[in-house]
Amino acid sequence: MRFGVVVFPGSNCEQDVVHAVEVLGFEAGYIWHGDTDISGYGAIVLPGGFSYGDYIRCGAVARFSPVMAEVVRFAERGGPVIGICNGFQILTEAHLLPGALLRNRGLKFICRETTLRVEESACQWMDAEAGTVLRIPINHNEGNYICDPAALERMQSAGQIVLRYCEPDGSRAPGGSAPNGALDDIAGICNEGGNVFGLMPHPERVVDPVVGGTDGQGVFESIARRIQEVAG
Amino acid sequence: MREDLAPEVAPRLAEELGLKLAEYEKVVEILGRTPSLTELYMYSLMWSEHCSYKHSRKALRMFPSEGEHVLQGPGENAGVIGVGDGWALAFKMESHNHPSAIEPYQGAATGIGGIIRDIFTMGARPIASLDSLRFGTLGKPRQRYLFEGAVAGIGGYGNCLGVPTVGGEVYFDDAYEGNCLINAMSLGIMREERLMRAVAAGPGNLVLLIGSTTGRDGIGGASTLASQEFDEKAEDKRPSVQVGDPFEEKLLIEACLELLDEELLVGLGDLGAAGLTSSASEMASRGGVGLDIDVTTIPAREEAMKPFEFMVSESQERMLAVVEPEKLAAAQAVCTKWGLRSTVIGTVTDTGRFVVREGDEVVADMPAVTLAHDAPIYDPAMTRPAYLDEVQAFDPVTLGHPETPGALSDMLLRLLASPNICSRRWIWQQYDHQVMLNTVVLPGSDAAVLRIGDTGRGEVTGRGIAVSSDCNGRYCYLDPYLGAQIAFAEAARNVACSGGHPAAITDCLNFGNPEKPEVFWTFHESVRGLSDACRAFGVPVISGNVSFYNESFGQPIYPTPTVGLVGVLDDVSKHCTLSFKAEGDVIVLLGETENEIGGSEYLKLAHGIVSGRPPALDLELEQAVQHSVLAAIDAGILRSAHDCSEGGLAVTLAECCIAGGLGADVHLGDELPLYGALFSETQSRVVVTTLPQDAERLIELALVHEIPYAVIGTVGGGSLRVEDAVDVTLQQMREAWEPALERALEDVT
Amino acid sequence: MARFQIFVTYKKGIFDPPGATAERALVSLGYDEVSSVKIGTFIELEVEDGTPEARIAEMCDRLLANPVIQDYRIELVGEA
Amino acid sequence: MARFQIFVTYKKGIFDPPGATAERALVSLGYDEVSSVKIGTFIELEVEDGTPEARIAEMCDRLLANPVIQDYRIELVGEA
Ligand SMILES: Nc1ncnc2c1ncn2[C@@H]1O[C@H](COP(=O)(O)OP(=O)(O)O)[C@@H](O)[C@H]1O
Ligand SMILES: [Mg+2]
Repeated sequence: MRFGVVVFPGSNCEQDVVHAVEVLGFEAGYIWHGDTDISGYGAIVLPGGFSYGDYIRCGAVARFSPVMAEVVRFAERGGPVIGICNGFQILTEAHLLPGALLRNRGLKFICRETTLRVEESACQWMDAEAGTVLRIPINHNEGNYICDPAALERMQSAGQIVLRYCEPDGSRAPGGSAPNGALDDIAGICNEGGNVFGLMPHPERVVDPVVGGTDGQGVFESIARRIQEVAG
Repeated sequence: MREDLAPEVAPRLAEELGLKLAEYEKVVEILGRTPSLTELYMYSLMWSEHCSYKHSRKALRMFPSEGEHVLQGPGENAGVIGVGDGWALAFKMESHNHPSAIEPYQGAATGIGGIIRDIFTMGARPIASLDSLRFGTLGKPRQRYLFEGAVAGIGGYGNCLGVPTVGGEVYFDDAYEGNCLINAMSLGIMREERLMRAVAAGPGNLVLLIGSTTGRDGIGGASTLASQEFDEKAEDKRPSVQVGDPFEEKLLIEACLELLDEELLVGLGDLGAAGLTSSASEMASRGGVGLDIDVTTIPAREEAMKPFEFMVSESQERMLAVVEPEKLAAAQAVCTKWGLRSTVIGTVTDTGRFVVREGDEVVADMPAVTLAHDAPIYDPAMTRPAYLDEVQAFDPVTLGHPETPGALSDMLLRLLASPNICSRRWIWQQYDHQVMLNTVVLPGSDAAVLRIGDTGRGEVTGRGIAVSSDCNGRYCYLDPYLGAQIAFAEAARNVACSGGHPAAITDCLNFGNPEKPEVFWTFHESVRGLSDACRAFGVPVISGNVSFYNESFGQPIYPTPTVGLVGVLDDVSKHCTLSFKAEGDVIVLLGETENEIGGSEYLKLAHGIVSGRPPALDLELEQAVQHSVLAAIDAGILRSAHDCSEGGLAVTLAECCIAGGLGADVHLGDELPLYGALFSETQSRVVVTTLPQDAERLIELALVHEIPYAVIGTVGGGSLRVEDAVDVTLQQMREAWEPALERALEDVT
Repeated sequence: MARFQIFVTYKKGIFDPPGATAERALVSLGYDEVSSVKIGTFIELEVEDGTPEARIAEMCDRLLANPVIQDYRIELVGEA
Repeated sequence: MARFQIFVTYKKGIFDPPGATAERALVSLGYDEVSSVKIGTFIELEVEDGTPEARIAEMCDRLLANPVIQDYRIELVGEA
């Protein structure tokens, strides 16, 4: 099982994802944004960072990278695509996921641990049981998720909301638990097929116990496990 | 040679550009004629204080710069030490005070950009930054603006690069009101054999300019700004502020490291203060070669730029490389891959002369080495400032002090809420402090601890470093020699408490106008103090920076010699943090408290006074305390360690409690009045905890190292209780300490 | 050379954090007369003479604005 | 209620990284006719009727623009 991690100009978490994946005993390789061949990878990760400096809008330029056409095809065939932070922003700009990510409500960059509740969802890459609380850090300036009410409806009923910011006990504060102001405390969503998953928190930062927790391990492990199951 | 300056005009222009008459005459003597406009600009910038260190160079020779770890001492873009197993660490600290006082966001951002370029120029991958900040008090809107802007700028730039900002410090004091300090330190990692020096060599080789276009922004920015005091005219200098482009810098890091990996370069230098003039002349003089540059080949951001403008522009995010002609195509291909411009702007020659052309016309022609090395070196006059007698004679013990339990508990809570002591979370939460997955101890403990490795190449080791930056400007104001030693001692103590063995330092010496004898005396004393401390510890200075003219309206800042210290951990898993770990752990104080409240945060807060003598420092005792802490950490018997600094033992204990979510019961004996026992800032003290069964071994270590110690209490409960004097709950401490910075910023008065 | 100006604003109903913050800040600075602040992007584009506005709209749809959350308005300000 | 529009742009000579990036991106998307892109801020302000423009300028100087590196232009677009 080999993870392909796309490198856009300005990506800066690609090596972290590769490290995390390797710590878990899987293989990983880098895919240059100008490449048009992504064969040989079982899953594609769009990593965090500041592709094209986040200029114009986060993800707006990266979405046009040659590799993205292949990523779209891969996703349409049901392949696992996961966008972390800037990767999530790119997935929304590329219309692989609904909605958009606005500037954090407090207008400040936020780097800190958050508690996240796993929701009952169609996401194929989230093995943890609904209701589980995970501790995973966020690190962004534009993580304030938004979409129109109709889209929110649709996502609710199709089980596309995968992760919500929550209080340490799993509850949601009346005024919202999202540190960035995200609509409905949304931290991660998937497409209708459940194979494209975007999230603002950085699971790769909590895989190697030397530098943090281990709550991010499940995300990468479940992708690998499901793919092996499918492969028989 | 174009004769564009009349002999009678040139000296006047020279003066406007900041050259003294004698300096101008030296230029004429070197050239044997009247300098051209371009030459005059180039000399005036290279011979400015900022580039030439003409007032500080002699004093800096006091610093020890050699030691077992040192691979590259001062003189290059950054110093380099070996940290074991063939890994090398490049690091340096630099100021960006003056630009930040004008435009805090961009000033601080480009400060980070500049220091990070110094690191990857050496061939190292930048792995971490620290920021050391000083502002006036936050009651003033302008100070809040500067503070918020600087923090946002540091985050904005560093976060985009993907280089974590893992630590730093901040103080608020009226002394910095007209002149904030923004010092940034950056560290980078490489294999020892990769060490690169900024040298031009090989006549016939090509000079390649990589990165951003060259504009009029920042013409004479850093160098002129940093070489003058601020006055009403500071506002006019606004156009010299530059806007940083961290995205371009990120591409530069990747492209330059790839160019070095593939061995495509002969030399690499960054463009910082004085732009192309500085980096080209330094590279040429190091290599003993000449350069021939045609400004019409330089990609311009604006129209009709003059040759001198190209030569002195401080446009950001540019690098200068020397390439063999046969490797040019390959080198440019790497730049193109990363979306970077690269342009051949000249050649290396064997004449030793720095020739600048505009097309066919020569506009400057001088011996390259004279720009970088022939600036006059001064021996500034020094006089001990008169204020010192007065402040040092003051005995704060004669003041009224809190005695009742209520008053002492209150005082502790007020100290915890002081902007100089409270939680710095508001700052570091705006910094990506985790990217690269090497940050083992996050901000908030005594020092940041990083794993050594290059995760991007799949190389991680079990080794680590601990790093801290420190300087208490009040102590330096009250006694510059002692204050500088304490800056060193505290940085080393923070690193030792985290498990790091002090290996080397960088520094950033922030002072007022060196042409004032009183200011220069404080500078000289600080350098002497720092040197003596370094020698006592066997820890060399491998890089650093001097920032003079930090004055506003004639008033200098506190002398502020910031120390950035790096320690090595052979086994990064053997690190230690400050939080209390478990109920029942035994609390031991290593070192001994004296009643020393001169220059303390307590004195300032309770009485509004910055006076008295700073706490004494016994370098031998300091070292022995640190050795015991390190020995105990290595032996695996320390559960927590936290040094005593501002706010004294009471604040130290409170911070251990808050971080661990545990209270403590503490007894201090009755040798000192309680306010002294609690709030004195006596040096060489560390609060440690152990399991009860390990206490004996800890005490043995203290005895072996011949240091005073006292078993002072036990971890546990929901509050901090000291004798009958202090009783505050965890909740009270948290409420005072955690939101204090945010509150100070909200306070719209 | 033709010059276009493009004004990108958030769609109605989309919360605009910088605008809301600026509004609060202005009021707290004593500018009570302020009742609403919206912050968008202002783009100045220089293109070849004769470039049709439809082409500029295409640039907006694809790159310069995000139609999911933003509206834009294009103005031709001069041809030289 | 009066409505003002404010256009904030970088001062001449100050580098505009977002504009430069947009320019490169447009050209690489095939919009060769683009020769320059500048990106600034567009602010729509609603204030009480009769608020003088000088007052808006003050808001710009103090909060909405950064006079050190930016210029701004104010336009009254309607009074109701
Ligand atoms: N400006 C800053 N940027 C990042 N981290 C900071 C900054 N100021 C303080 N910190 C972090 O907060 C913690 C406490 O800092 P400080 O009070 O200066 O510690 P100490 O007194 O031990 O030197 C440290 O981990 C430090 O790195
Ligand atoms: Mg400390």
